[in-house]
Amino acid sequence: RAGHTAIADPAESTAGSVTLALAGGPASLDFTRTDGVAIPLVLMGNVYEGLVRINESGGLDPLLAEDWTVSDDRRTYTFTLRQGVAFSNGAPFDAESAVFSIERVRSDAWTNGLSAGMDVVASVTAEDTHVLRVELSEPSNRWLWSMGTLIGAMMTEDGVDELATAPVGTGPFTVDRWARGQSLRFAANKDYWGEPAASDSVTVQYYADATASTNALQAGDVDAVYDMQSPELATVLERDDDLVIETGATSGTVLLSMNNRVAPFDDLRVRQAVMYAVDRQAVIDTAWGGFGDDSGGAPAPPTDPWYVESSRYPHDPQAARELLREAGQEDLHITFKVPTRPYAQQISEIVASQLRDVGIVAAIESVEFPALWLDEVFTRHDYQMSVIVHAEARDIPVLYGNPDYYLGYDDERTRELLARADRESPQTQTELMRAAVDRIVDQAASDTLFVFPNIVVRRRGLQGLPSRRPTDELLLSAVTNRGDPSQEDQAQEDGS
Amino acid sequence: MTATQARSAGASRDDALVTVTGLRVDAGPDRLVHPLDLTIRAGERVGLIGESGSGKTLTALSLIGLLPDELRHGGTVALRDSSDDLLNAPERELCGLRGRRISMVFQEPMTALNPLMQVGKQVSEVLTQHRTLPNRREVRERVLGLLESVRLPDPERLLRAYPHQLSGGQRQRIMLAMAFANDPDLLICDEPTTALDVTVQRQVLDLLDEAVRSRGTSLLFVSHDLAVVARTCDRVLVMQHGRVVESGSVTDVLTAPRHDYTKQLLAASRLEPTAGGARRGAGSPPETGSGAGAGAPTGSEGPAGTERPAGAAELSEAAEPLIRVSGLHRTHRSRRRTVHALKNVDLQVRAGDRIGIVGESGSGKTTLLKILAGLDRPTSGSVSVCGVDVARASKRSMRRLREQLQTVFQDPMGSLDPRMTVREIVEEPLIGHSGARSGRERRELTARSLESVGIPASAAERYPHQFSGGQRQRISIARALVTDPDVLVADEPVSALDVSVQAQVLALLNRLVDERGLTLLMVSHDLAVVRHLCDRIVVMRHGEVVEAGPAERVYGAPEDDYTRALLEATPSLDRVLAEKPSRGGTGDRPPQP
Amino acid sequence: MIRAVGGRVLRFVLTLFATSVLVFAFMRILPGDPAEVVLGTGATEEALERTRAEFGLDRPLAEQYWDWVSGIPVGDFGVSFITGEDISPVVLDRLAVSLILVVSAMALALLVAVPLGTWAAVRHRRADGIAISAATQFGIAVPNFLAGMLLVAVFALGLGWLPANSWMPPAYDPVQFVLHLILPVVALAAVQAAVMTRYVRTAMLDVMGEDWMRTARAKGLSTFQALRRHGLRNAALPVLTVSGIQLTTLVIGAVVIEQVFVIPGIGSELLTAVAGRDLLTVQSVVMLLALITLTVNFTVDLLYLVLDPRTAVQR
Amino acid sequence: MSGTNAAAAGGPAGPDRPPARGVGLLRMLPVTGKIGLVVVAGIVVVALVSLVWTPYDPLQAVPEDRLSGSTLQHPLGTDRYGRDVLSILMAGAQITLLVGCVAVAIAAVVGTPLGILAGMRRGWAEELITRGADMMLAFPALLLAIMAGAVMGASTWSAMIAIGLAAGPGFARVARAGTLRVMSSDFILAARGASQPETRIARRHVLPNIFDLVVIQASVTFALAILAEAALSFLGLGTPPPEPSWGRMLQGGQDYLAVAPHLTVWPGLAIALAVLGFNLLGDGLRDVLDPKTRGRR
Ligand SMILES: Nc1ncnc2c1ncn2[C@@H]1O[C@H](COP(=O)(O)OP(=O)(O)OP(=O)(O)O)[C@@H](O)[C@H]1O
Ligand SMILES: Nc1ncnc2c1ncn2[C@@H]1O[C@H](COP(=O)(O)OP(=O)(O)OP(=O)(O)O)[C@@H](O)[C@H]1O
Ligand SMILES: [Mg+2]
Ligand SMILES: [Mg+2]
Repeated sequence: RAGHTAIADPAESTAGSVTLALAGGPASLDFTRTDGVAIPLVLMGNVYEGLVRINESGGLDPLLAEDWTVSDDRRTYTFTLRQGVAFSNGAPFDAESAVFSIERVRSDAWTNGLSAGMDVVASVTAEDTHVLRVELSEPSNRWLWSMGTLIGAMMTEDGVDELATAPVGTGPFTVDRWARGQSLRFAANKDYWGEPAASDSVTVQYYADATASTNALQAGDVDAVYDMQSPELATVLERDDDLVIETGATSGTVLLSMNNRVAPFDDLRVRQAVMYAVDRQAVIDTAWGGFGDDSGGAPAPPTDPWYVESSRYPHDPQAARELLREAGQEDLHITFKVPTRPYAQQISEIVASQLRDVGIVAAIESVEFPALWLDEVFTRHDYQMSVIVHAEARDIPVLYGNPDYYLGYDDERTRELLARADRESPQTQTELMRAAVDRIVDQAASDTLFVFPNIVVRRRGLQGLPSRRPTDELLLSAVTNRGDPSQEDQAQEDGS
Repeated sequence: MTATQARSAGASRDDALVTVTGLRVDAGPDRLVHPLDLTIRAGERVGLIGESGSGKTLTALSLIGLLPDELRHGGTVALRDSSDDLLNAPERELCGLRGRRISMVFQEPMTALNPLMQVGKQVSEVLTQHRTLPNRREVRERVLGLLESVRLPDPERLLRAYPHQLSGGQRQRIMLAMAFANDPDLLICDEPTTALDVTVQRQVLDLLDEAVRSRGTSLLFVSHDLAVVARTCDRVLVMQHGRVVESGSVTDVLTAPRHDYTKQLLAASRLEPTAGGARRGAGSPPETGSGAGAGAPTGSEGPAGTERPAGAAELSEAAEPLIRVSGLHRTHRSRRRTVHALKNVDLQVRAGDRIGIVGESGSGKTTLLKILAGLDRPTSGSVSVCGVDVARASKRSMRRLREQLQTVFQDPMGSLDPRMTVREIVEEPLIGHSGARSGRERRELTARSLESVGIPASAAERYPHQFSGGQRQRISIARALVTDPDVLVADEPVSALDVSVQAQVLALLNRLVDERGLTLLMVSHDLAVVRHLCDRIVVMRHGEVVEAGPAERVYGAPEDDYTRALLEATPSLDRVLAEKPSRGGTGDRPPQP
Repeated sequence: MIRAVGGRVLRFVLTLFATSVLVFAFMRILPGDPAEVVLGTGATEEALERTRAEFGLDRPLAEQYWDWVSGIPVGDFGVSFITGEDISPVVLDRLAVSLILVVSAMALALLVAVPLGTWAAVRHRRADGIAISAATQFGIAVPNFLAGMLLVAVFALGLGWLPANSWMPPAYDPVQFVLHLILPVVALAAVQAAVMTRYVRTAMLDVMGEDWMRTARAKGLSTFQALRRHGLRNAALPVLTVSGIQLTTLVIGAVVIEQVFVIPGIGSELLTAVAGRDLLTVQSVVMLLALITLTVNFTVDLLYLVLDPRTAVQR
Repeated sequence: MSGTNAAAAGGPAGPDRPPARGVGLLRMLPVTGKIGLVVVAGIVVVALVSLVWTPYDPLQAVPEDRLSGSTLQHPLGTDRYGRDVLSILMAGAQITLLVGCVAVAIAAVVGTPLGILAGMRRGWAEELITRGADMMLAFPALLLAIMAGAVMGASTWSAMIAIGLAAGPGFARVARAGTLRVMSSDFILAARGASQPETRIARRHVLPNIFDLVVIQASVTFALAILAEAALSFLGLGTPPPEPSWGRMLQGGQDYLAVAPHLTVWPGLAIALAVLGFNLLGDGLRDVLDPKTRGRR
């Protein structure tokens, strides 16, 4: 229930409890029907669990499935499920609930677009109380991996009535208190099947304003800021001996998108000129306080196995100008539709300035996010250039494998490489993906300005808060305030 | 010389209640009141007269220590047994004196009372403030007594009334009750009756007179009305431009004025016998000099006039009436109440008539004029002016009517748009005029009209604020005459002017009406003014015409009670002066050396 | 009196009705598709269709309007597109937060402004009176969010005396509630106090120029007594009117302060609801705000009837 | 003799008021009003100068120079992109003035005629207009800005239109009150008596006589518009980047309050100064022009 916050809302901070600050809270807890990473970020792994878990290096670990086998044609998966697991409402977890969960993703109950990841499933059956068999219509490496993301969340039939406010899962926490848009308090699940949570309760406090969250940290109102959105403040916070700053890579990439279908970006040379014109490191330095990894413009984040830093486009305004001259676009005016998000607005200022250096005048137009941006840019493709974070993990096939996507990138070769990467054995997958990424970079489909960093600022005493985030999941089970500040390693401060 | 006079007047200092020495008031570099000496003895009643802005109010205020902060002052004001220097006394000392030994009644009764406080409380506050009475019951008793003493009806109810529920006269009585609450030694009245109707004015003055005499209170009475001062006071000071130009006993100053200004004032306030008589010839039926040659009003002098019921004012019977009003009603309906501004008014005016309309405030005079000028519509009844049926006239005929009938308003400032030049103002009635004229012609007409009222055409590009009040009223008259109308309607055209200026404007009106043969309808609450200019009088009350007839008859032998009351209430300087010596104890004051 | 009140009620209702039509119309011309926002990237066309139907957006406008408006009198604003929850409890809750904030700020501002404004009026020609006037000029010139930022920098980050932001419900921890309230309230009140001081000063100056104040002093009251017994109540009338107007504009104006201090008030609710194209919520918030504005005006009107005996006749 | 002494004729509190305009008006302004005028004039000059010259290109990012404090090269320091704060501040004056002018113009053009209409027509027209104005108050600038931003994209224009519309009722009120006062003057009766059409009366008599009130309201509204634009830009609903705007500078400076306070201080001061200037000017004009407050000082 979104209780009566005006009068009463316990956002507790008793012993054994931790308070974290996060940016922009979700409006609902139901990710089956609502888009956005905010919900899975705090619910996956904490309240919901999947059959498998994506580990820090991007690989898969068993979770609710103790083990699984894959048939030779790589279309049939047989999972052996963990015994003695129960949902927080008391319902047992078994193959039936797994079937229910997967079927539900394929039904109308799920409106979230990500449910398309389950389309490849041909059938799902409970072989035994704890044996689950899934048949795919064609081999897919991504399917198993995506079972570690939100669409693989295991639910129980009698726990899906109030997904928006009272989610029920098998995880180490239950939702204790939910004040929409403001805070979300988790209580440790007493009957958790595995290692119990390190803290009795963890409260996530949401801050729409980045400065406000660090203010709260400095004033001692929260124990850590996760995914800090005002990296400029790091310099100030660094001076505080009581605070530790860590950064980790995420799966999010900041994409300078160019509409490949319309002029002038239907011309490869113009796109490449932009790649040369933009000094990605300067963007990182000015717009995001020097945090974030430069992938050389490649869309793959370091959390992916196929990550390689590209050196295809160094900052070279001269090369950019030449390409523009070749393309006959020496006096180029474009509109730059920037969503109303601080990072995007900040990036747009420096990018526009750099583009001006090579003779591209970018008129910035603020576009309300999400409503208008989704409508104009994403759905109707009515734009020339935009900038947005793509937070979804492993979304390269979505972005570049579909010519109808808003990027409008239509390349036969890329599509073929991506399809093979999904189909062929996991061993060749990495190589094929690398080839695909190379191709995308070469074609300058879009410029990945930087890989979005997860900046975590915490009090010295707070421990167990991971900073690296290969997928949209913030594991809270190890987070605790009980750590002894004096034993902390000073070196950890550096983060990177 | 004035100073020495005043000082010697207060020679016997022992019984001087208030002694003012060298009082002066400055606003920045401007001297508003020049050094002034004044002594008021116990029980003495001193009048202060002078034109507007001459410094009367400032002088009065300094006696109670209420001069506005922003003004600088010098000299001393001493109050017997209390303070040598009221002007510089600390606030605490002054507070102890105000309302106890010195009280003041102000000019404007509508705003002098706190609108949010019951009047009973406001009166009792004077008593509680000075802790004159031991307990609340006695305070209440005393307040009731005071309200009774100023003859307010139903004092019990009035205690809880709010100021807006009282009439102007009643409010001024409350002020008087307040002033007398602590039996002050000195009462200062600053034009206490100017805002009131004549009849009410009379009552309040009587009350004041009686109270002051019976209690032996000293009085400083500020007024611009000589008759009123003469009636109330023993001694009088005349101020002009911040100086006392003359002072002495009322009889001396007003019968044998020495200073020019005083002479002027006297001349101006003796309008009625001189001017009125001169025009018509004493007592004889008036032969108006109107060029229209309208029938002499002799007809109505006869018995027919007297027999006629008061409501139907048929003034002249000879020619076809220019204005014919019959059964006129005008009601204002608001959410709360219905006001009958005019009730069943009948009136006929012939070309060349000079009609004066008098009556108390709110009696419907202005409403009647507005309807005649087509600026308001009757609720019922028929009104025909110059052959146009005002109630049903088309826009065009209304326009023609308005060109033939022009209006002069009361307030010479308010009726001139401050943002327009005089030329634009006077020219306005010509714009869109039926005989549409070229700009040049309009300019010529304007200049001619201005000249006829004595404003040089060279002044036409100036703005109204650059003229004096009298000049502004002339401009207003020029505007009315520019279309060469047949009928001139004037709503209190001189009541906002100083007496001396009044006379000039009236003379001008008189001349113009004569020269152009205009039909004149003039409203005034001042009987003298009306008598001066008009040959027929219409008396109105509560929206009805109570009496109408030739001026001589109405003044000489009023038929209606109200008319009689009105005439009696109107202070007449000569009458007062004639009675003066017989009044108690004033004759013994030594004349000026 | 009864007719006066009755007329006002009728006008009040009619204005509300007009407002509701306007708000509804406004919402329908907003570009952007609520279904797109809820479903986000990767939504299929059928899913969008289904969601639109679920929201009732495919029905005739009149029907949608009636559905919404007929629920208002009973406090039923419908169900949020985004949360699927009933709107009224959430919105009322947010409104309560804003009102707590704004009313305390207004109270604090008046507490400061009434004596200060009176002082400035009484001494309007003296150095101290002029100093107060000057100070208010500067006070008005500072944007309230800047005041908020500076307060946080000094009292929360610098001195560490008070929490930097966020909201603490009173029932949970009254002490913390007050502590959390101090900075935002002061930030709002500081600027508001400057505004109100000027209004009070003007009202007092007006009153001081009135004839009846001179009458009061002629009775022997000192300037101070006259002001206290006669002036304050008269000056209260215009100040009351202005406070009413200020209060309503403050509710929405506080959104920036809510942003700076992360307070879950009605302003931020409105911002998120518009961003999320949660049309019903936006409509309801705006309706509530209109209701408050009109109710405050209405109340001020009624208070006038009580405070000013003239109103009964004049209006 | 006929009272050529104008002072003698009017009486102390009379409406004996010259139509102060032009130079005379400037001379009559109280000291504070003159200060306000100087500030406003200063801002106008800065904005004009910035059209042709600023020390640096206000849009040119020089990442190497970022976040420098006051130096000889950059007297007011540089921002996060290494742009010269002084130059941005100067160019920002353009937006500030533009927003003020357009918002005030919209408000005045919408509000004043409606106010005059309400004051002249009374009856249902008045009721409709005052109710409408009341209703508009339920749609404060912020709400309108959100809407306008959503419909037209958040831009300087959407902000200006929103602020202008929200300020409209203020003008309508002032104009109506002024009109009611003017309409009770005898010179209106005189004009009607001269058969002047209502439109001419509105144009020639009412408007010139309430013009002072409108000017005062405009000055005060200007100050409010500057504050509103700052608030909207702070919320990201106003002027979009990279166009220099004081409000957005404040928003950008917020994160640097501790490291680079100059990013907050200078635009904060600029806004405060501009608002102060317009308020002082407005008050000064009121002192000179508004008969109600005349003679108070
Ligand atoms: N507070 C003030 N500041 C500046 N000048 C003032 C002030 N009060 C009065 N005056 C001026 O002082 C002069 C005398 O004013 P005062 O009120 O005494 O005149 P008055 O004789 O009472 O006139 P009236 O018959 O119109 O009441 C006038 O010219 C007036 O304009
Ligand atoms: N527009 C109006 N609405 C309501 N009542 C009105 C209106 N105009 C005049 N009245 C009322 O009609 C009555 C007559 O008013 P009118 O102005 O004609 O009186 P008057 O004789 O000219 O008074 P005065 O001598 O005060 O000018 C008064 O009671 C007045 O209050
Ligand atoms: Mg006077
Ligand atoms: Mg009248």
